[in-house]
Amino acid sequence: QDSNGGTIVVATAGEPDTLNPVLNYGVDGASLIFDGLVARDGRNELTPALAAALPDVSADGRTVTVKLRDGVVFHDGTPFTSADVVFTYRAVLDPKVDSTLRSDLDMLDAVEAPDASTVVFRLRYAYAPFLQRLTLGIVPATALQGQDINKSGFNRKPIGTGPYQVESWTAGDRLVLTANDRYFAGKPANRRVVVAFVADDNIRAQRTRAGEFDAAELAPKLAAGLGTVTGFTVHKVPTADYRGVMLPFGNPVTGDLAVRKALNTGVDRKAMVDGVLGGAGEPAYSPIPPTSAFADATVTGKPGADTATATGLLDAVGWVPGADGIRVKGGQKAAFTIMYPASDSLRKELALAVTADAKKLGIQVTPEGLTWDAITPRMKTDALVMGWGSPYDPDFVSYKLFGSKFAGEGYFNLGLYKSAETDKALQDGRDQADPAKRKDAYSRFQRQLAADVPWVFLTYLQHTYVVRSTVKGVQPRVEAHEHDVANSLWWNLHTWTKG
Amino acid sequence: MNGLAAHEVTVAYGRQTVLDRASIHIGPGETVGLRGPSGCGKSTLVRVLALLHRPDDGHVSIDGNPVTGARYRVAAAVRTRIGVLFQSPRSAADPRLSLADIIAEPLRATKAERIQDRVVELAYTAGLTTDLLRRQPHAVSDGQLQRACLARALAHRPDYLLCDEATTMLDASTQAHVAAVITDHQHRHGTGVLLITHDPALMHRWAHRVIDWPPDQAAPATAVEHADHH
Amino acid sequence: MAELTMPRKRRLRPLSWLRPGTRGAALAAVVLATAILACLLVPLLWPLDQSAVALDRINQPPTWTHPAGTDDLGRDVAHRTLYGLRVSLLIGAVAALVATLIGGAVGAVAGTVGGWTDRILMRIVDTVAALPHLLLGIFIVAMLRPSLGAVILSIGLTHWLSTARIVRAELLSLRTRPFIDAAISGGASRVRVLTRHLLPHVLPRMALATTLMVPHAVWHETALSFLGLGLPPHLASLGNMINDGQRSLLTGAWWASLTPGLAIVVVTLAIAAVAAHWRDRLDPRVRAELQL
Amino acid sequence: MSARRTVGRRLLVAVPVLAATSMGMFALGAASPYDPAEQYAGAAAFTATDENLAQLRANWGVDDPLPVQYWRWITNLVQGDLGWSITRHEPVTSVIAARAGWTLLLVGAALALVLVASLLLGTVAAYRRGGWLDRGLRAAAYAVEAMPVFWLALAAITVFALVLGWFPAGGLTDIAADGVHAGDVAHHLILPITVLAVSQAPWFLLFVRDSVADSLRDDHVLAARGRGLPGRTVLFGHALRTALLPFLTLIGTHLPELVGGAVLVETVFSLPGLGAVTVQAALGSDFPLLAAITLVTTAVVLTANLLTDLAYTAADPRVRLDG
Amino acid sequence: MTAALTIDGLNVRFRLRDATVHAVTDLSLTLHRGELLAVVGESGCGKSVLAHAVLDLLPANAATTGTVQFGAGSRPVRELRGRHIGLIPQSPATALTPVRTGRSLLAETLRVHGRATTDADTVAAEAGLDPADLDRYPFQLSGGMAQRLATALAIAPDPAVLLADEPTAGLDRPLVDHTLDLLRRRCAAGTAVMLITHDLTAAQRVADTVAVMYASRIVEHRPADEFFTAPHHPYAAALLDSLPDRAFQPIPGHPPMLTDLPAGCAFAPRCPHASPDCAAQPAISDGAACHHPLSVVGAP
Ligand SMILES: Nc1ncnc2c1ncn2[C@@H]1O[C@H](COP(=O)(O)OP(=O)(O)OP(=O)(O)O)[C@@H](O)[C@H]1O
Ligand SMILES: Nc1ncnc2c1ncn2[C@@H]1O[C@H](COP(=O)(O)OP(=O)(O)OP(=O)(O)O)[C@@H](O)[C@H]1O
Ligand SMILES: [Mg+2]
Ligand SMILES: [Mg+2]
Repeated sequence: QDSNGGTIVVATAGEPDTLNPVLNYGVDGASLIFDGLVARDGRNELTPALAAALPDVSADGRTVTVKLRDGVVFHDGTPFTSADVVFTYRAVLDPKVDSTLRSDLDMLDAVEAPDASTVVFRLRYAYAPFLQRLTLGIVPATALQGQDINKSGFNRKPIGTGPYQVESWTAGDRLVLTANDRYFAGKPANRRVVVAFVADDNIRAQRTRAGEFDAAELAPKLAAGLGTVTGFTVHKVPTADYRGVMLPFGNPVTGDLAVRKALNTGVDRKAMVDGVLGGAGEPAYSPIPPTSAFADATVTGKPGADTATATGLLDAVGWVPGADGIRVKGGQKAAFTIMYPASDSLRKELALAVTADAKKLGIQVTPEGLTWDAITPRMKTDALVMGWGSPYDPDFVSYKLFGSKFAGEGYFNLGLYKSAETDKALQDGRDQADPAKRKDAYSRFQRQLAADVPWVFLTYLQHTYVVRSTVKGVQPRVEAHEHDVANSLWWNLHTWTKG
Repeated sequence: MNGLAAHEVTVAYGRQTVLDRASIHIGPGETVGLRGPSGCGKSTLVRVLALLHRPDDGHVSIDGNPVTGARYRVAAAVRTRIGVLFQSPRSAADPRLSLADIIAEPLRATKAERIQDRVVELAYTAGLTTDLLRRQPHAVSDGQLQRACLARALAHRPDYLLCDEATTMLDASTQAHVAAVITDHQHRHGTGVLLITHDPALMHRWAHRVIDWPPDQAAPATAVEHADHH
Repeated sequence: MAELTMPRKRRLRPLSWLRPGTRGAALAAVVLATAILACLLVPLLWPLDQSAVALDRINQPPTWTHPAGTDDLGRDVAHRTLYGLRVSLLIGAVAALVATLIGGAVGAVAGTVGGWTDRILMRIVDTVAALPHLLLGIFIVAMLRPSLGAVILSIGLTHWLSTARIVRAELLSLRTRPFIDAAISGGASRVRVLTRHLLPHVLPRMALATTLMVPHAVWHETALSFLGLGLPPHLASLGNMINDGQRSLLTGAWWASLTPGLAIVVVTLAIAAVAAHWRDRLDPRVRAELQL
Repeated sequence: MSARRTVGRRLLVAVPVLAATSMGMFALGAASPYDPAEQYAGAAAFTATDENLAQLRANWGVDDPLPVQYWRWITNLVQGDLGWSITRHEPVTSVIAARAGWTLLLVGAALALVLVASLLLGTVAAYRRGGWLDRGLRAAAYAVEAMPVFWLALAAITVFALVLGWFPAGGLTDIAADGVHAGDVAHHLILPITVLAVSQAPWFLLFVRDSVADSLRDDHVLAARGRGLPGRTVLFGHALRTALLPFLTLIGTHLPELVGGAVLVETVFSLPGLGAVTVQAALGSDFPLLAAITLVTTAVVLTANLLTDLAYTAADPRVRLDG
Repeated sequence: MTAALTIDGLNVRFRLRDATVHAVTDLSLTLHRGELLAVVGESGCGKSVLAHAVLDLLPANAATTGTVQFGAGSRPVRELRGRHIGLIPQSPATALTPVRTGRSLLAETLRVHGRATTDADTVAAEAGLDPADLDRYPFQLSGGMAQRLATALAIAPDPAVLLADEPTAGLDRPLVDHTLDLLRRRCAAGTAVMLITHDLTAAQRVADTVAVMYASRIVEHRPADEFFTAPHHPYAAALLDSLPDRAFQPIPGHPPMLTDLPAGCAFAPRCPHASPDCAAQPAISDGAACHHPLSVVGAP
């Protein structure tokens, strides 16, 4: 008789490279093994986790003080203290450590531990969404001190404070977790969790059908197929993950505002959601998802294609159809290339959908599937199907993607979009601590983007899961692009019960 | 010295020495009979004389010119001066070629002219009927195949002809026919013939000179007084 | 002597397999000819816009207007299959030929020259066999930039090993046969012995390898395309189509993947049947073979 | 040439071959268009700064000139250190230790199955050439060769796991099981091994069939029948024995194909083998791992080819062994 | 004497693409236990085909009619091969499985026919082969060694009927005698032997009866001593005459084409005694199939 319940088996495609938060595992929390100082609830609101309460931000926004929860112990029994927090964040900042998180924490100047239960973060500049960055899982200093973190055995058999501890990880096959009975938020409802890694969609569907999994992420159409099998429930979970076409300003055609606007109104987002995404998505008009508190409801459009308006826009500025139906203006043919990463079939399909829609407007688009190394040098002049988005804060991603400071740097502002208005709005959004002022800043940002159309936003995706109907306690929340072991539908797995 | 000769040749297969400093000489226009117990190395000697096997020691000379190397290393013009009739016609015929092709092959290899006519002529000489020429080795009898091999060996009008039991597959009449053909060829081209056979009557009738092999064990070469077969 | 004439050389009459009695081979030839003809004519009669999609008619089952249904972007599967055959057959056939030629040449040289040449060539074979094909493919495409030629080369240059070793092994065994001695003695050069006496014996095996390589090359094309190193994934090639269709296999739209899959299976079978028939005609022993 | 001398000579030759393959691997890797840092960062590559990525590359030394990297790798290798895998975040030795066994088991078992099945079926098909078994097997072989392995796997899973329920649909052990038990693993591996074997069988089957059919027409087979030997003895002891050569040859060169097939089968059946890791390593320009895998495959291929070459001389004594 | 092998009305035709080869025509013959029958005749007249037809080993393009019966039984030939009827094939060079040693071939044959594999050495020695040579592969054997190995393989099962197709080809005199003695000894033990040979001297030495074949038919079939002293058929006489120790002259004219045989006597075109009668096929009478048998022609 096992009062703690049995085993929950979930299946996912993506297998983490390591299980160490310092090396990017579950940095947005909900990693089952670790806790951050803060966590997010079912509405993605921050709640204290290893912090005793939500951290204190100083008036100038540059000092953040965290009081730690008492009596928390790691899986190995060592007590959790401020030294662990300091160690974790310093490790991320250490250039010798192979962490890409460093890019997100460039505001962080220093982490200190005045006493065993207090941590103080000192920032280089005020950064409004800083607390959102504190979801990073905390690793025990004692287990890693003095080691080369990049190569530590810890990365494969980690020790955390979370509801589950790692029993075994067979790479390519499964991760087996057992309940951490000393979990600070209470004993997990399930003794064991098995995360099965099944890369192929079809196979995952078949194995789910065979009854191997309690919950699995599936492609929308496959999930729909399983929805008709009794005993399974399908969950469509909204995300902040958008796809759109980046239109470079360096190209004479895409650089023309009328063309950009025409494309923006002329694409059939509804058809893409239904046809390409199998209904698992929503039309997108801005980089801030409608589920976000910062979304500006006025920045929207018609889900279907408004071809009449679009062609009107083009006619008005002198893009007139040539003999072959392709518009011409001043000797310039309305033709450009849309690149997509060849291995991403969703982006390929969106590129083709846009191509077809553009054709109706008299714009000739040539799709090209390429590897990133071939895409990179052409990003300044050729359009590209891109995607990103974060549900947690509008500053994430957008600041670098649309700020003129980042024009041409890495994969950030690829199209060399430059707008003083946008820069100002983005800067305000990160400088201001007051939520109302931030909301205003991001409204300005969204409206400016809608006016300049550096991107044609196409769709937001939805993640689809099937869950055995006997499982209780499933609570979908808006998800980020990345979701596998952490941050999936099973973010609160430790409270699920299986009837 | 004119003629085809092996000088002190030694051939060993692995540890077994088959020919041990053996010498032989076949003069132009001469028919040398060679006999010896089965397995004593006659066929091996033929392969050495035909420049198909490089002896481990010693060498072969043609008309006084020593030949170095064997097989492809020897110029085609030298190789074709020696015709060979192998002991087993079955294994010496490419199973994929028709008899006509088998006969034509040496001619084609050296880009001879009027190949077609020559093949017909050779086949006729060897006593092959037309219906056989289009067949492949598996569809003719051993004797018929042997005659095709004879035609092939005569294709280049060789100066030396090595017959390794060339007539064992043939009946008495055909044997006589073949002997006549070879002798005729010999007379017209001054060919030196090495004749290996176990048939004493044939040997007696045909060879000018008989060598018993291996030479060291047997009596020295005996000249036979031969009947008039001219 | 007048009654003796040189027999007429047996000439191959390429269409004679259409005689009754070889119905299987005739059917295969017709299928293959149709496929090739279709590949040649379709661009003229029924041009395809490779980037066209129609999201309003996705995943439609076969009907009269779309005899093989539509795929998950509303594209006509039958039309794209015809186009795909074009590209894939070209890649498959040329890559298979390249591989066979390289393999045949290496095997022939190693098997006839022997000695150090053989040793070095065989160790090169080992080396190439040990390097991951994917990496080699990437390297070749990286040098040549993705294009049809690069794809063909990258497949051809990685798949000649089996042929090389088969040819070499058979030649090693053949070259000691007395009929080779006879040919040498007849004045044949090394090259002539090779082409006239040795290679004809391994030709059936090489033909078999080539036949098998055609569909295999189509798979490699897909793998490369998927990595972005082959043809653009939106281009209609059989491999791309099967890849795309795979996602719909379990959702009921089986035709999107099955049609191109069937196309390659059928074409492969046709090539195999025609090749087998040709071989049997070239080897007369088959017709006269013994019964056990 | 004696077998011992051959082995000795091959061992000597193995050194330059291994050097050539590993060097070739580094050269290929350098030509690869993939950036290890971007591959490492995954999706984070799009939010990571250039400086961040550059630091990663510097940490790994992947920006060093090729000879430097190769030299570093060689010197470490001599000291028994195979290096660190960037893509797997593990020492290369432990990646290989944990996974090579499963791949070897999968490939080995499939190879054994392929060999036995294709020898048997190929010989029988050759014996009954022209009959329905022969035609059926050949058609099936060509069809399988033309079919995506993925279809085979999916069909096998649907039929044997879903409809009949005889075998599990994937994984190495039962999903709820703890620990690895031989019986459990065997039960899980039957389907993938069979799928891999079936997908690789056409070459072997068709080659055996063809060369046995050829040798069945030879005189010595006729003679063997004339001696009153039973059909099976004639078929396997005489016809097949003389026809083994192309078959043996295939084993050595088809190992890479078999490993390639294993990659697919491993992914489809979620088996923790080397296959998927190799692809990942290739895409991530993970030199140390690639080099190590290449070393392993080179060693396997060299051994396999040596064994098959030795087997030639046993199978066909007319072949004089060289090298 | 009991019949060990009875052939009745045997015809063998090979279908070629544009012709039919009449390899054996209307051949009837009885071979008794202990009898040694020598079959002689022009090369290509159908001797080996006869042997293969008896053993049912002809290729697929051959059409056979007529009956072949072994002893009194009626079991199919394929069950009798080896043990009841053995064959020494004509071309040992290709008839030996190239990838196996003589010993393994011989031991296998012995085992299959229920004899101890250790008998291999004895059997080889009986055939005149040095047992040490059994360990060689066929390609390492000389022509004569291969011949003796083939003989050993055929006698290993102790067949009741032995078809020996040129068993002495390529052997030196002592070995020829050894082989002939071997056959003779077998006959004495009750075996029926059909010796196909070109070596008329050998035939004369051991044969009880002689059958002469010409152009697919038996043209003469008589006791050996009678045959060698006075052949009846002009072809037989001409053949004996062309021996090297006699005239050593080929029979004039061309060998017949088996694809295009005349309706009557096939030898007529080359026969000095031919007459218009010869346009009809002669029946066998008095051991010879000829309209003008020599003993009659030459009779006083
Ligand atoms: N498979 C075949 N197809 C067609 N013709 C054949 C076939 N086998 C043999 N023949 C022909 O049948 C005739 C008889 O051949 P067979 O081998 O019996 O001759 P043979 O009397 O044994 O001659 P030899 O003394 O030369 O061995 C020959 O003319 C030959 O060409
Ligand atoms: N390829 C080979 N490998 C090894 N030994 C061989 C090879 N060829 C021949 N021999 C051996 O060499 C010896 C001589 O063989 P060869 O064929 O020259 O004899 P031969 O005098 O022609 O005999 P025969 O009269 O029987 O044909 C034999 O003992 C034979 O076994
Ligand atoms: Mg000899
Ligand atoms: Mg014969």
